Amino acid sequence: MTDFITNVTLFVLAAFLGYSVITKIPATLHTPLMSGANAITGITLVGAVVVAGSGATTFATVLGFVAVVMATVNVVGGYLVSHFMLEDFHGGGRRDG
Amino acid sequence: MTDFITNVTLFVLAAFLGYSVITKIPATLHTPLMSGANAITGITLVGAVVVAGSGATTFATVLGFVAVVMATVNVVGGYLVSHFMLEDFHGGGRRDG
Amino acid sequence: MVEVLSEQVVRLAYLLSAVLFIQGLRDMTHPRTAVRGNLVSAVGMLIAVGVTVLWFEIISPVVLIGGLIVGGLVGAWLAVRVEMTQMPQLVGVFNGFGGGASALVAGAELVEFQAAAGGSFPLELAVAAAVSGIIGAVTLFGSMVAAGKLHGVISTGAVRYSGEHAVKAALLLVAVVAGIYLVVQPDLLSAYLHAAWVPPYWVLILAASVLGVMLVIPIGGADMPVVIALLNSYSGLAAAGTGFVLNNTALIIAGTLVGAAGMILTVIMCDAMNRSLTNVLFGGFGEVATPEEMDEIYEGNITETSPEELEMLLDTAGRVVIVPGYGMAVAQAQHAVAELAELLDADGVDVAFGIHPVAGRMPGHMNVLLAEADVPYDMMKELTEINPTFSQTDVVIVIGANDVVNPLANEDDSSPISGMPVLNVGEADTVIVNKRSLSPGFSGIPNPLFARANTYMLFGDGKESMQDVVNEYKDSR
Amino acid sequence: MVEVLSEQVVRLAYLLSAVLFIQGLRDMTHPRTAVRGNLVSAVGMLIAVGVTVLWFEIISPVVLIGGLIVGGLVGAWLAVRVEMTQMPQLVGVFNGFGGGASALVAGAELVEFQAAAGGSFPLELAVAAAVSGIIGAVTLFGSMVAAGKLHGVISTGAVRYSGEHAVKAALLLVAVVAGIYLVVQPDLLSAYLHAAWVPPYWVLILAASVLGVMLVIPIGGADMPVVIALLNSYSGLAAAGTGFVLNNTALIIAGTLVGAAGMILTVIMCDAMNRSLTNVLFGGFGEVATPEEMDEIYEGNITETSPEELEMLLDTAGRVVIVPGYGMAVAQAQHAVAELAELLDADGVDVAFGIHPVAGRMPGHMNVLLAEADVPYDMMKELTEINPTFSQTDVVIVIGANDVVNPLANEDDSSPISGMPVLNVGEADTVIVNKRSLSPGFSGIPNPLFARANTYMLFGDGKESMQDVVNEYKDSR
Ligand SMILES: NC(=O)c1ccc[n+]([C@@H]2O[C@H](COP(=O)([O-])OP(=O)(O)OC[C@H]3O[C@@H](n4cnc5c(N)ncnc54)[C@H](OP(=O)(O)O)[C@@H]3O)[C@@H](O)[C@H]2O)c1
Ligand SMILES: NC(=O)c1ccc[n+]([C@@H]2O[C@H](COP(=O)([O-])OP(=O)(O)OC[C@H]3O[C@@H](n4cnc5c(N)ncnc54)[C@H](OP(=O)(O)O)[C@@H]3O)[C@@H](O)[C@H]2O)c1
Repeated sequence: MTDFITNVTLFVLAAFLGYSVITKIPATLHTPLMSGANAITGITLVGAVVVAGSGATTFATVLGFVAVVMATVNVVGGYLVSHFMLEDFHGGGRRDG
Repeated sequence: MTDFITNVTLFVLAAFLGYSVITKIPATLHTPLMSGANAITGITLVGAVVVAGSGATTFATVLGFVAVVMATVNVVGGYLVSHFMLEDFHGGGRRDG
Repeated sequence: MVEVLSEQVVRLAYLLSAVLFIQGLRDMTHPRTAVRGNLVSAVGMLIAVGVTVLWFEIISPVVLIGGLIVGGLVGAWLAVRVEMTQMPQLVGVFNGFGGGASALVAGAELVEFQAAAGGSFPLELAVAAAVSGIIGAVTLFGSMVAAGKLHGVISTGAVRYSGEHAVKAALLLVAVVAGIYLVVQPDLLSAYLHAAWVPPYWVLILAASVLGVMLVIPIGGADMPVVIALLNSYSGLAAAGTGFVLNNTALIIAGTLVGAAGMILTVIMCDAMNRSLTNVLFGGFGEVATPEEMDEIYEGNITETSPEELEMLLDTAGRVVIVPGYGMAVAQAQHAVAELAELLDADGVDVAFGIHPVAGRMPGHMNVLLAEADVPYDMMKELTEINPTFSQTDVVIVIGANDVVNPLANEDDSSPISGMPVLNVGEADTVIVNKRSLSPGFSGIPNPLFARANTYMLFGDGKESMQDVVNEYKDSR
Repeated sequence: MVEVLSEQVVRLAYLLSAVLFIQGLRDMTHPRTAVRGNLVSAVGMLIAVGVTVLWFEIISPVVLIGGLIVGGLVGAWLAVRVEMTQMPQLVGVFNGFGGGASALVAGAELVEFQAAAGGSFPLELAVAAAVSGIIGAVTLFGSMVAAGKLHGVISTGAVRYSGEHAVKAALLLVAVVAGIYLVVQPDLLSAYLHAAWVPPYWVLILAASVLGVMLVIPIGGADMPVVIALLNSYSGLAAAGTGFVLNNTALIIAGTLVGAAGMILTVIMCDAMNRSLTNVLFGGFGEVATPEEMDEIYEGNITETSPEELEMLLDTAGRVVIVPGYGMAVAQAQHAVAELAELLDADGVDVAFGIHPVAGRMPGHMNVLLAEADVPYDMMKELTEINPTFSQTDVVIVIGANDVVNPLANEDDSSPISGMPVLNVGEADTVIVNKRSLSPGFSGIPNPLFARANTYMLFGDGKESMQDVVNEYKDSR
């Protein structure tokens, strides 16, 4: 779909962007940020889906299946954990109500 | 070299990145920032060079020549003006010396 | 293979230059690194242009080199000759050139495409060229008008006429229709019109150029900085659009960065004036206060003072704040002001500059001028920092500032500057206001500060008055 | 045409999901928008995965759906069951899975490439797969060890042995050589080895997996949060590497964003502890103070107090600051502490929490716990904000904190925490320290604060002690 240099270009821009955005996040939110960022890593699920679904060889399919399970645990668990943590923060304001 | 969707992707990332970076610049430096950013617009010189140099038709060559002149004025003038302004800022610290 | 390699090298070089642009902008976050940032960015430009010149097949080097030399000389000459106060219009001119170049490159690419490949344009090429053409032409002509207004060669007033918006809408419509024509390339006429694919582009350029003029002409001269920031954003977008035309990542990334930068500056300026962008671009601003209103406020309440009296005040002052405004730029009084501040500081007086975000006519305008006059960076305080200190200040010297110290902003909801945060200089023991008359500032409204009991007016040109004070001060030592 | 269209749609969807990830992270800059940010990011993930499932040719849907269901259930079950204090290790486990999945996907892609196209791998594919494989495997096994240490199932001590660095270097060498073999594909053996192109990859994975274990085993349990943040960055990079393998922009952008995020968090943590990353990863930290040293400082200088006495102090206090630390997390005392703060606040006492950036075992650890116990966000003050106020504070209650209130950081250059900014609680009128004993905190050094004249020790488990104080306080009202 895209070629190597394009990929490098995207990599570089994303790295700068990640740096700018993350440095603005206050220390208070670093733990939820960590688990939220961790959930995003699960994007590798997209690759796992392609590999598991296409089933070119049995070996690749098995690898794909394991990869899908692992990545899905990461995605689902990561987002849920962050959500629970952040809900608490939200609740931190309850008292005014 | 690259295709449309890749270009859109680069556009989107650059827009986010521009936003993050620029919002960190203090008001004090907004005038030099404006002229510095303005100099960067001169990047269109790259396109002008290709067009002027390739000289496919006389019309295109003329257009290219005018474009090169305009873009070069922008680049050279823009960077020089920013430099003079910023040198003054630098000089603002002269007094300690 | 060599072909591919060279393309790879060019693209890596473009990536490198994009990184240098980004790093250059990041370095602009502090005055200490800003000079370096500008150089870094310039190196990025050099690499991008250099690599392009070296790797692309250049058939007509004379044209190219000629263009570079002419452009470089003109640019350098303008940059060297310009005075600090003329900076806004110069940036405007440069900016217009950038936008114009983008529009021309997009057009030339269409011409070339037709000459080389013939046939109809690919969808993306046509769309990108149309967008880049419209934005670029608006930028070029809009910037020229804006620069003309700032330079005083075009009426600086807000030129309003009935049907104004209809004219602008019609021009935009023509440009857009020409663009659609370019994109859609109606099949039924294709055989006949192939040779004519390009003309719609020039129709588009023509309409957009007139539109650029018409958009900026009605806007008051004092709003030009906002217009220039916005046009700066536009020229970035035009460059990005041309990048889409040429499939060139350097243009896309760099252009978009600038597009975002200009947009943010525009919004910041509007916010600091507490006005919407729509109001700046299309609203009617700038009605002048009636003489009766002014009389009512000022009559009998104005106390004048002289450089000698001001000097005596300063002799006993422990803390002095200087508030500069547009008038300091007009009078070129920054050197005299800086000298005064230095003298006071040397005598142990606590001196600071109170700088409003929209004092002057560009964001950071006062900072640039004061920096030019060697005022140390840490003496310049921002609004939020200086405001709480006025109550402990003995003397405030307001030089050529008006709207940014107007208490009506807080008191009168109907005033055009209502809601704009202002410097509360009135809280100091004594306020000295230096301007040439009681005439209003940019917003055209009277300023009740001048009529307050603790305010003394020092009428006269900013530079002369400050020089007089400095001389008095030196004499009395 | 349909083929192309579908690819375009998928890629636009990936772009959309990248935008949602970015926006999600941007929303994390404030607690008010953070919940939304997490949802936005999750929607981005849903779109990316959904579009992939729908558009790609899925030959074995059962495998795929089975994998999604199993993974989803396990992930949800773990997330729901986990306690707040076990959060660090859970994040570690999830993170390891992500890294492992990336390594597997890269491997599977190599297998598929070989099955489909045969022949040697393109350069970029091989390089990307090797990078992704090494990083991914290190992440998986490193994270498991880190999580095990945090959970206490693996020795939490710093396991050091001679030749430790040589072992790690050797493993890395094996992995890198296998990677180079994969990339270079020595031509002389090509005919014979084509069928064996994949094995080098699994050699690489094996070596990297053992390396992951060996890298983390020697690091002390208390440094695990830094390790987990670093591994978080690694798993992002592994995903980006897999994106290079698959030419997938979603993976590249999202992975890189996380790579940057993890790296920044790592650096922030190290800075707050005033240690270098190298020192954390390879240095020897965690020597325990000798009993003699401790005796010398504490002997005869420790004053004990009781919940009743503390309650009486609070009765007359005008301003109280509570400083929580890792012990509050261990004791799960946050609810009792929050109740105490609420009672005091209701009685008009000025209460605030002083939160050190590395209090606890994760950045923001205390904030998460206190937020869980409904402490209002604006009661939690950062170090720079709270430090100047201690001198006007009547009572400071230190609960389960030790290193973050240790004055040695400022006084003793040779101490392992030297240079770390600490909360200067000693400036308050009275300091109450609640912990179970005089044993040291994470850094293993004694704390002279405990021996000061205005410090009183309230020995006991954090939760019980705070509950006692709350009960006393309620009774006496
Ligand atoms: N900074 C920006 O980015 C920006 C952009 C657009 C608009 N604006 C607007 O510009 C205004 C800036 O406020 P401001 O207080 O700096 O300026 P101002 O309100 O425009 O007032 C400037 C004052 O300077 C005096 N003056 C002019 N020439 C002088 C000379 N030679 N010596 C001494 N005084 C002289 C004028 O009074 P006399 O004629 O009586 O001397 C005038 O009242 C705001 O309303 C702001 O919204 C700013
Ligand atoms: N936050 C991070 O990101 C991070 C990451 C890595 C390392 N660290 C390090 O962790 C340390 C954090 O400092 P800190 O002051 O929060 O913690 P600390 O220095 O580790 O001290 C915690 C104290 O809590 C007490 N405690 C344990 N269980 C308790 C219970 N049930 N009830 C009451 N007290 C209990 C312990 O004393 P007793 O055993 O006597 O009760 C111990 O002295 C720093 O050295 C920092 O560098 C932090």
